[in-house]
Amino acid sequence: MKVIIGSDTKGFELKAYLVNFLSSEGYKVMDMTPDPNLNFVESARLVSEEVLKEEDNFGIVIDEYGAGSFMVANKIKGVVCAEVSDEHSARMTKEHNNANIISLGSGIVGKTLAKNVVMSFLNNNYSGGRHQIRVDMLNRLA
Amino acid sequence: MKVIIGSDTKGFELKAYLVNFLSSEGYKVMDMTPDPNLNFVESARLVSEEVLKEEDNFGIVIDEYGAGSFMVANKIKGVVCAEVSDEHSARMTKEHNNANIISLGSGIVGKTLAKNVVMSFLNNNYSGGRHQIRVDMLNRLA
Amino acid sequence: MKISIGCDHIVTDIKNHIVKYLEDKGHEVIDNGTYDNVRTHYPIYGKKTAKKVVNKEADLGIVICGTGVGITTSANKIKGIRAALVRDVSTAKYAKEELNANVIGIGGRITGIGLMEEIIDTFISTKYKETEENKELIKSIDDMIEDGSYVNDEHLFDDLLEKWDKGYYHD
Amino acid sequence: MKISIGCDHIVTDIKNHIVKYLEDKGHEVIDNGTYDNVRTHYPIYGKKTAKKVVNKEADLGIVICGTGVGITTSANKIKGIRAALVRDVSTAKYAKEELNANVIGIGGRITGIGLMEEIIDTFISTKYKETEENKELIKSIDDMIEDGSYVNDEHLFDDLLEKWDKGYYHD
Repeated sequence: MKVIIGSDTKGFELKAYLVNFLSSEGYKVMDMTPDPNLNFVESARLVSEEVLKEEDNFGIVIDEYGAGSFMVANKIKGVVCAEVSDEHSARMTKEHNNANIISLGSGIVGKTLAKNVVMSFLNNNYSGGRHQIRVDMLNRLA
Repeated sequence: MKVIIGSDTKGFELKAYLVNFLSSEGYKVMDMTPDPNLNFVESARLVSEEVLKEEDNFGIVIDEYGAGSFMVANKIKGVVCAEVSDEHSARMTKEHNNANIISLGSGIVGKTLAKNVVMSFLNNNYSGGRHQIRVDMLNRLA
Repeated sequence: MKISIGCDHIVTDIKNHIVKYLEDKGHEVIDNGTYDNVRTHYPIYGKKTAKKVVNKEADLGIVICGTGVGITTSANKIKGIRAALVRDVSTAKYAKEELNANVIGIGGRITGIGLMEEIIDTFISTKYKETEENKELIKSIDDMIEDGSYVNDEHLFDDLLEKWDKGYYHD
Repeated sequence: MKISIGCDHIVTDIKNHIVKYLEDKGHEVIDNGTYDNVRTHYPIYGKKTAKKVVNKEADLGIVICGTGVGITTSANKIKGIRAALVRDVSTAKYAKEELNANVIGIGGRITGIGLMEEIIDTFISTKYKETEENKELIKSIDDMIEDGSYVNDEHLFDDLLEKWDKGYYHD
């Protein structure tokens, strides 16, 4: 499993913090936006396309509010992107929606909360079962 | 009306950001913790005591989670401190609780949200009326 | 304003509260269901709610499920929809002002009613402020889906629902 | 565990949900009211809930009002109470682990039920990790109130309630 991460200009600092944190936790992290001058359309696309290359990849897209990256990532077939700012949503969306990307707003969540939201996502698993019909429906769209 | 602000070490960066933002908006800001090495007991006390000097003062106390500062400030008679991370709470606590201090967690709220929470507080007014009996009760405590 | 709204069976009561809240404020609400607590599937209601918005039967859409993720994702996967999933007022304001978002998503088990009402009020009252830069970003988002005709396919999920009825999906 | 809980009249239904949630998990719950939706005053219930905790009749307290601010502030103004008002799981964990918080406050109109349950679960299951540093911080907090005997004064608010009944407080 790889963590694929990217941000626009405003999300750059939070991205650097998470890259550092996740690497120190032993995760294999791929930073798709070493260039700090991208907009969120560019950064969210780069992350989404890389995430879709392997089934157990997990993506993080960051901009000031998380809203633009969410819109972009979720236009791509196969992506289920969760815009989250709390640990409970992070866990539930992994369990129920099989989300493969989360979107964070660097102006909305502080670093401690961002870190814990990401860990809440990574430490839980998709439940499958009845939830799979909804994911199959999502994959019919976009 | 003065904004009295202070933080412990971990909240120092967010405090600096808010001092700068509020000053640029024309508010009279008093930074009670130019020393970055205080703990939240020290910083929240300094802010609370200064806030109580004039009735229309408004305080902001910051540490990583906001929880420690909240506990400290609310031990002081006359302080109603609101630990908030959303704009609706900021508005409602000004209108209903006549809160005179808000507590922010620098690790929990991003800068954009922190700024908007503070403005939501500053832009609203206490409603008085039936709410005053509850504030009178709070002032019987501590 | 004309508001299209949808939810899943986990948060029907909350959706009903919001419908009444909006009607009391004078808005016209199209309630796309679900209407009870019988187990169903959020993409059905996300798609229905979004369809009214892209077909101009409604000005804006509101979608609610447990976390908001599933139903807001389904709405955003409709061509022409720019959906924001929020837990704060600031993001709702930004999404409308800068990205001309036309659907707002909220987690009914995440966000309380008071905060939800202020998020929705702000989303409705905020106006899009067009700039060259954000116009281009919006166009980029809208262009990502080439053929969006599936929004009008009423049978898009039929085979999946048939599999569901046959017990293919089980915990 | 033994949990003392209190709320104001705005969020009685939510308090009732949490009481059932906790009892289903095997906890013993002392419900300090309020018990209906008749207008009342949050400090009454914050004080009652806190009293059970400082008098060791309960291990922990939970207080809920609209934003959580009023009732959590009233609980924290009781000597021996360290109350945390949260909208996220991380702060609930920190407050217990580092500050040995004994009351958790939540805004019933701010935070949804699912997130609220996870906040409460985390608060209950997290253990205080004593260090020299946090022991000293906790002592500093506890020492701030010198005479906390008013917690046992059942008539502390009587004159204010009399003024209320006489219509002194009106919108």
